[in-house]
Amino acid sequence: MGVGLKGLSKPEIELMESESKVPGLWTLEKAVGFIFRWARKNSLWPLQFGTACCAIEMMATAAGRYDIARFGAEVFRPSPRQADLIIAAGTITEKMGYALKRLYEQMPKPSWVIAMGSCTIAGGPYYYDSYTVVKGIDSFVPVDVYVPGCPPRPESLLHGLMAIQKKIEDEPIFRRRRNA
Amino acid sequence: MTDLLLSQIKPGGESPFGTDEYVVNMGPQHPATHGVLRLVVKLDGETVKETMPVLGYLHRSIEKICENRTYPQCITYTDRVDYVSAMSVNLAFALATERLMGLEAPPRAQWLRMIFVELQRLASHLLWMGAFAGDIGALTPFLYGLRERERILDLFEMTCGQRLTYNYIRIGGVMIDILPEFIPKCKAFLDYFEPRIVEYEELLTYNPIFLERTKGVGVISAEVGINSGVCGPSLRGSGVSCDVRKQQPYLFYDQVKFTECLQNDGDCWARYRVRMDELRESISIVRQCLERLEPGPIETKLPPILKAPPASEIYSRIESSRGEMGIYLVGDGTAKPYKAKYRCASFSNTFVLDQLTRGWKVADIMAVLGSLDMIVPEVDR
Amino acid sequence: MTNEELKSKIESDFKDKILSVVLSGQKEVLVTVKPEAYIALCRDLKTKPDYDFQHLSCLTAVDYPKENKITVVCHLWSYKKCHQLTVKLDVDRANPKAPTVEPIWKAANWFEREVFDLYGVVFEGHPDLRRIMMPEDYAKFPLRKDFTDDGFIIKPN
Amino acid sequence: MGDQIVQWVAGLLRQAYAMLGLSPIAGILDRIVCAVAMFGFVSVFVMFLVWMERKVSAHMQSRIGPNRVGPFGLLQTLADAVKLTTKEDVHPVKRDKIPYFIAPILAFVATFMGMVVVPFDNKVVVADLNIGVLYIIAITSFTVIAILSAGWSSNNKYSLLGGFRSAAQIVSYEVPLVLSIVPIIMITGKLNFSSIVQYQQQAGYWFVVPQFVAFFTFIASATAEANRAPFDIPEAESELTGGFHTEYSGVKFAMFFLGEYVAVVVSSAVAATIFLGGWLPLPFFGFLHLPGFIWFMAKVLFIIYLIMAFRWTFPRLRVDQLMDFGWKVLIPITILNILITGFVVLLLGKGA
Amino acid sequence: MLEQYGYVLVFLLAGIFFILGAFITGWVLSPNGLLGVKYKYKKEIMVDTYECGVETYGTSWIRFNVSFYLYALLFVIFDIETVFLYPWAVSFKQLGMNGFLEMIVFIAILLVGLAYAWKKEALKWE
Amino acid sequence: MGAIFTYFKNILTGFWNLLLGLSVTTKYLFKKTNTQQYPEEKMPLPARSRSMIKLIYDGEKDQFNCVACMMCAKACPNSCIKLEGVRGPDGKRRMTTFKLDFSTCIFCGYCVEACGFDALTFVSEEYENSVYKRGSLLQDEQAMKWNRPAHLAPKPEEPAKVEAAPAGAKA
Amino acid sequence: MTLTLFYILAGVIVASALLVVTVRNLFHCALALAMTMFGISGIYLYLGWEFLAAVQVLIYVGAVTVLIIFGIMLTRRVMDDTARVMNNQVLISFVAAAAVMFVLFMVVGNSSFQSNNHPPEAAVSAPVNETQNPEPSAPYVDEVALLAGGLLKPQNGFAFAFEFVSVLLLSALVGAVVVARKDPS
Repeated sequence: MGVGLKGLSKPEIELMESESKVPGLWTLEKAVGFIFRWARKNSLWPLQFGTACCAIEMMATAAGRYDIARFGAEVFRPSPRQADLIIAAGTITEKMGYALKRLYEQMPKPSWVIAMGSCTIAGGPYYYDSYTVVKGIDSFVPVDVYVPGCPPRPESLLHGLMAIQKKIEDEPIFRRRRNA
Repeated sequence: MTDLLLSQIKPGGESPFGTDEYVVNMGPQHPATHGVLRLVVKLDGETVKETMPVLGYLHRSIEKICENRTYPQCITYTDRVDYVSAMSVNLAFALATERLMGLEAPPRAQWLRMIFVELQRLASHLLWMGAFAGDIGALTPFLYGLRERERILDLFEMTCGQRLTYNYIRIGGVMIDILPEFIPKCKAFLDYFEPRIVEYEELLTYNPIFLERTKGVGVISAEVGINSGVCGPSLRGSGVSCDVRKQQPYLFYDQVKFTECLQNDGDCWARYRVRMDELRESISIVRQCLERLEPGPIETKLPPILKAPPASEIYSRIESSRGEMGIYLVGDGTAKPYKAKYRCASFSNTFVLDQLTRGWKVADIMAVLGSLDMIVPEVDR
Repeated sequence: MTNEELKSKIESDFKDKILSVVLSGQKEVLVTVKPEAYIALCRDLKTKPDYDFQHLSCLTAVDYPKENKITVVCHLWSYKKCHQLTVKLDVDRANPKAPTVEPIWKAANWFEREVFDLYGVVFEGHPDLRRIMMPEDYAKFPLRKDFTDDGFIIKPN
Repeated sequence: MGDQIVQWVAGLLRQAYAMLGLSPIAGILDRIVCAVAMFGFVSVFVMFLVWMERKVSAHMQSRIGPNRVGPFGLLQTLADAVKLTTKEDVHPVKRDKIPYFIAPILAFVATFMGMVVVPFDNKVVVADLNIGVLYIIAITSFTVIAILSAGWSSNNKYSLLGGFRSAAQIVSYEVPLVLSIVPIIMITGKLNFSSIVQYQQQAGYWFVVPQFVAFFTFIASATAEANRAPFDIPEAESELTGGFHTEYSGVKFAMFFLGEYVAVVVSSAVAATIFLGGWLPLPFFGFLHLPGFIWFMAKVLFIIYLIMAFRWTFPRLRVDQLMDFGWKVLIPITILNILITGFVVLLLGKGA
Repeated sequence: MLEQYGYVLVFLLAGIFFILGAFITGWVLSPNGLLGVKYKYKKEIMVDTYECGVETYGTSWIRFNVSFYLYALLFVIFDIETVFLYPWAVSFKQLGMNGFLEMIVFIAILLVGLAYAWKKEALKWE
Repeated sequence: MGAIFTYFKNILTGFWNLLLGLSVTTKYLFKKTNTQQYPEEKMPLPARSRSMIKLIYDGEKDQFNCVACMMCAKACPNSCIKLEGVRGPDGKRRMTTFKLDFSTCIFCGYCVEACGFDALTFVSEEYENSVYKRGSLLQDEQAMKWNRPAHLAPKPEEPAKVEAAPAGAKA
Repeated sequence: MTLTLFYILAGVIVASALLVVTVRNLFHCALALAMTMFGISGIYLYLGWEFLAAVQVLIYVGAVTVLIIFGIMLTRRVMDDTARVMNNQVLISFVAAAAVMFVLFMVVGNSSFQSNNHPPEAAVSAPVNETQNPEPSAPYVDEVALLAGGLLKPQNGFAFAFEFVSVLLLSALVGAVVVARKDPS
């Protein structure tokens, strides 16, 4: 399904290229951009943000068996000012959605969001009949990677993290030349 | 979103030498609130004058949803009421429904249920131990707890295919029989796990810093505890015998030998001790269950559509990992519960937080909150 | 004390305070109390050593729109005697008001706030009756049977 | 051996100055070269330490730790540093601009200046000040102002509480820190690091043997001075989300990080010099003929390991217990230690 | 003598210089800086105070706790004491028993103060 | 005197217990870790693992096993299965469209249990599911098509277990 | 060269001291005060009394500034910008300040400031290896030992004064405790 990391599905590659491959990046981008992307990729510090079941799996991902630290992402920062990544792990209710939005806005850019688990992707088990749960956090924050599962296995989360890393490689670092 | 609560708080008074009373907001995103509990704390210097928990950041309307689902479908939602101890809530709901409809699960299913609920208790207490230690600053026990917990989850996944939301204990039985290799693996795990408890104790129990942080902190007297609805290990730390497994035995708890772990101090350390002792008790219960497991059917035959008798109701309680888990079901003769109320231990345990922390320091809120073993979805549902 | 004994004892002790006491099909003792005697009965149940219901296990409500009532349900438990009792109080659905049991069992504080939040039952005398789950400016009572929120709730078709 | 290398480098520099015609300002150039070299050393060493901390904590917790970038993940900290540099710098609108800006500078510079007197080997030291011990204590007290500024200027409740707690903590632990060195000075009669090491060389024992109480009180108070767990209440994540640097992001946050680790390096270097004999080889291992620099770094790393092990093993003290520990345990013990040392030294002196 | 402190001065200046250099590099390279990518977001939320995801209430610059002040005062006093201890320690062997006794008296008087503060619970953090 | 004695005794016992704690962590510092280095070495999952739901495709008959009996859709607590079927020329119902919304699926396994025609199954290994677009989580029968390897086919001698166990568990 | 250094230091001190009295934000005042103290320690160094310089930094920057900042936070709401730099006692205080300044000038003018410094000109161009191996060319006074001897040797007559210092500190401590302690009543 979807993306294997070995190869994105064809239409998605094209879409990402059309969105992100800017024709006239500065030569600087070519010269040093890869260092910056490498650094961003390997130092994704997540915000300590977990609301429900998925948070437990997030912790399990940080623990010995799976060890998210191997990717340099074990530095769970309590303050969004120092974080790069929100792993939205768990149900987001409407009351919480505003807090999530605020936290996302307070993160310095560039920042990324992983929607972990069904609840954050679309409301999950609470899609029907629930009077509080947000039907997908993408109405509050832009989501980069969706990791389905209820809750997803730690491997799935790591796969999502690698998908973010993959995405970073296609993101521009420097401003475009004005007349390019 | 306007924050009505904060606008209601009056600015504090000034004392001639003192501090301005001021309001610190912890949560909804905060490392120590185990999720999305929000605490609004009125401080005088470092001393807590009032702790106001603000709930509802994880209110997922499970009770409303359950009114619109059939009884078996509700089981999937019970997984998510207390995801750290999902088996217990599965069991609570399944037992309540069985009692409502006058069903009984076959013995093998009962033994299996006991094995899994007690393993779940181990897993839950391990996570609690880690989170509690993490709350007072020791990060390594957390990772140790999770490491051992992984092996319990392996046992669960081997049997029912999920790590967290099992949907395993069903109305009238269990979902599927265990694999033949489960029993040796489970025994191997228990043998591996018992010496680990000693290590946790070396790391924490008599560590002078740990003692300083927990001894005498957040004392619940037995009277206050009962009156405020504290239950489970938190109340047993105050010396009140309140184990539903002993008081109102369900499954085959009256056929296994175990002691109810009690401590008399009622402080954070006593609650810690109770849970550490319960780890040992649960190991012994699982061992006994594995001994007495006999072949047989694992579920009773249910009608194709499960309907409750009209105008029936049941309040059924079990001892979950966190304490008394009550399910109140009202049946109206249809396949869906007319009313399903989850009475969760964390809800009443969190209520006592304000009383316990007044006059203590900010850091003690974390210690007390950690020692009460609070899980936010249980509070908010 | 078995549930049968408990039922007959309550029948004899609190004849003037209760509307009915039944043993349900699930062998639970259900007491329906007269609204004016609710507090007095609860206090007696807690303090009298024969009953000793120290522990308010659960307090919730059930909405019966057909009978135009909301029933406040208390589940009591005695740690010493190990028996259980259900106390029910019917309140008017249009103007739901009930006295608070918070002075008797502190645990009722949040339970009653929850019932207020989700059912709209006003507990008179409650020290801190605010919404607990929903945002403070929320106007509806979601657990009532006729609750709708067309903008938010999606129903499966 | 170390001093020969220094002489050789100095000679090279001299030649280079002569070639470039810069000999008249050779003195200033020397100093600049020293500063740049020390900055390079400190940056690389701190990067190594952060990596080491992550690896040590990982293995203590049955994990592996960073292993994707570079061999054994050695470049992990470099990636972090580059990322933090290329991260947007948020300026909270309600901040107090001047203190907000100078706080990270001060936090780093104060500890960086402490590196001036660290003796890496015999005669390999940037400036062997006569009052070396006192100098380090004095200069690192700037950290308090940095932390106070950071906490105060962020206009954030967590920052303020964290910053003020931190300041109170640092000032409280400075007293036992200073007092725990006094016995050593009583024995050696010198405030100069090189002399203290030379004394140990002549005496044939390290001061950790007779002064183990001072050693432990020093390590405890140095850990507290560096705001490391179990004394990390100012940053106490589970209480205050991040302490005084809650509002700092990007490169400014990196400076606090750097400053904290340099502080650890400085304290460990002082401990290694005073108590563990600095560049002296381990007893019975003298036949290895390793340069003193290696021995010194090995000892520094050992003490840093101790401090790391504390962090990943112990719970955190509450703020009042922390103060109690400082005032009611450490200070009485250190003063008692001074008195006992005085008696013993005088008795031995009389006897000899 | 002074030339030794030249190093200190150069280290001070170099430290400041390095940090400023890092700041400038960060500003040039980081997003929304000189060269970095422009991101669009709500500036007013971004620069607002962080308080666990809710709007902050009241000012954080408040009147503070007296115990902080007391500890600072105690610290000043003990700092002065240690400053006197250092010269004494340096020439401890020359001063001999006489100096030792004098210093014992000195310390003892201050310890009385510490004991007093201890007894009066002034060392209690609030 | 006693007070002073306990003062020092407390310090010493505390010191000892701190050392005890340090010994535990130091012991683990030198122990081998049990980390599964995920992308390179994948942990073998139990056969019952509920990772991803797949529609079994019968290669021999060139059709899905599903007969659109709707049992799965009815069993689903979250109504995330939508399917349609028609009665084919041979009189048997055949599934025409099958949509499963993985963005709301909770992997409870009721659909697989309810399936009496061996048409739905859990596939343990398929847990690498991250996507960049939410829409890709709404999968149709083509995306969920799964040719069951021969060794996973249900053994004919144990058909009784089909109702009790999820199909994936029979591996 | 060295005189330039002096003027730079003096400039820093005067400028930051002026900031202390003119800036309205009290926290900035405290920071400026720390700067002043740091400059003064530079002057001590310039004179070659390094122990004094270190003590200056240790006590005034590390301790007194912290005390002042805590004091600021204790006494008033700092960010209420109602505080005026001048008040109606400005005249009296000006007179008082002038008097103090006069006294200081008298004292300063009558003392002879001894420098404990080596000839710095030789050192500026000295090679590295020599600067790291200081062989004092001028008689260098070990001021620390000098100070200790002066204070503690009974023949110097300061021993009693030294003991009295501790009594002074004790009284300060007791005073602080009494003032800060919350009245039980």
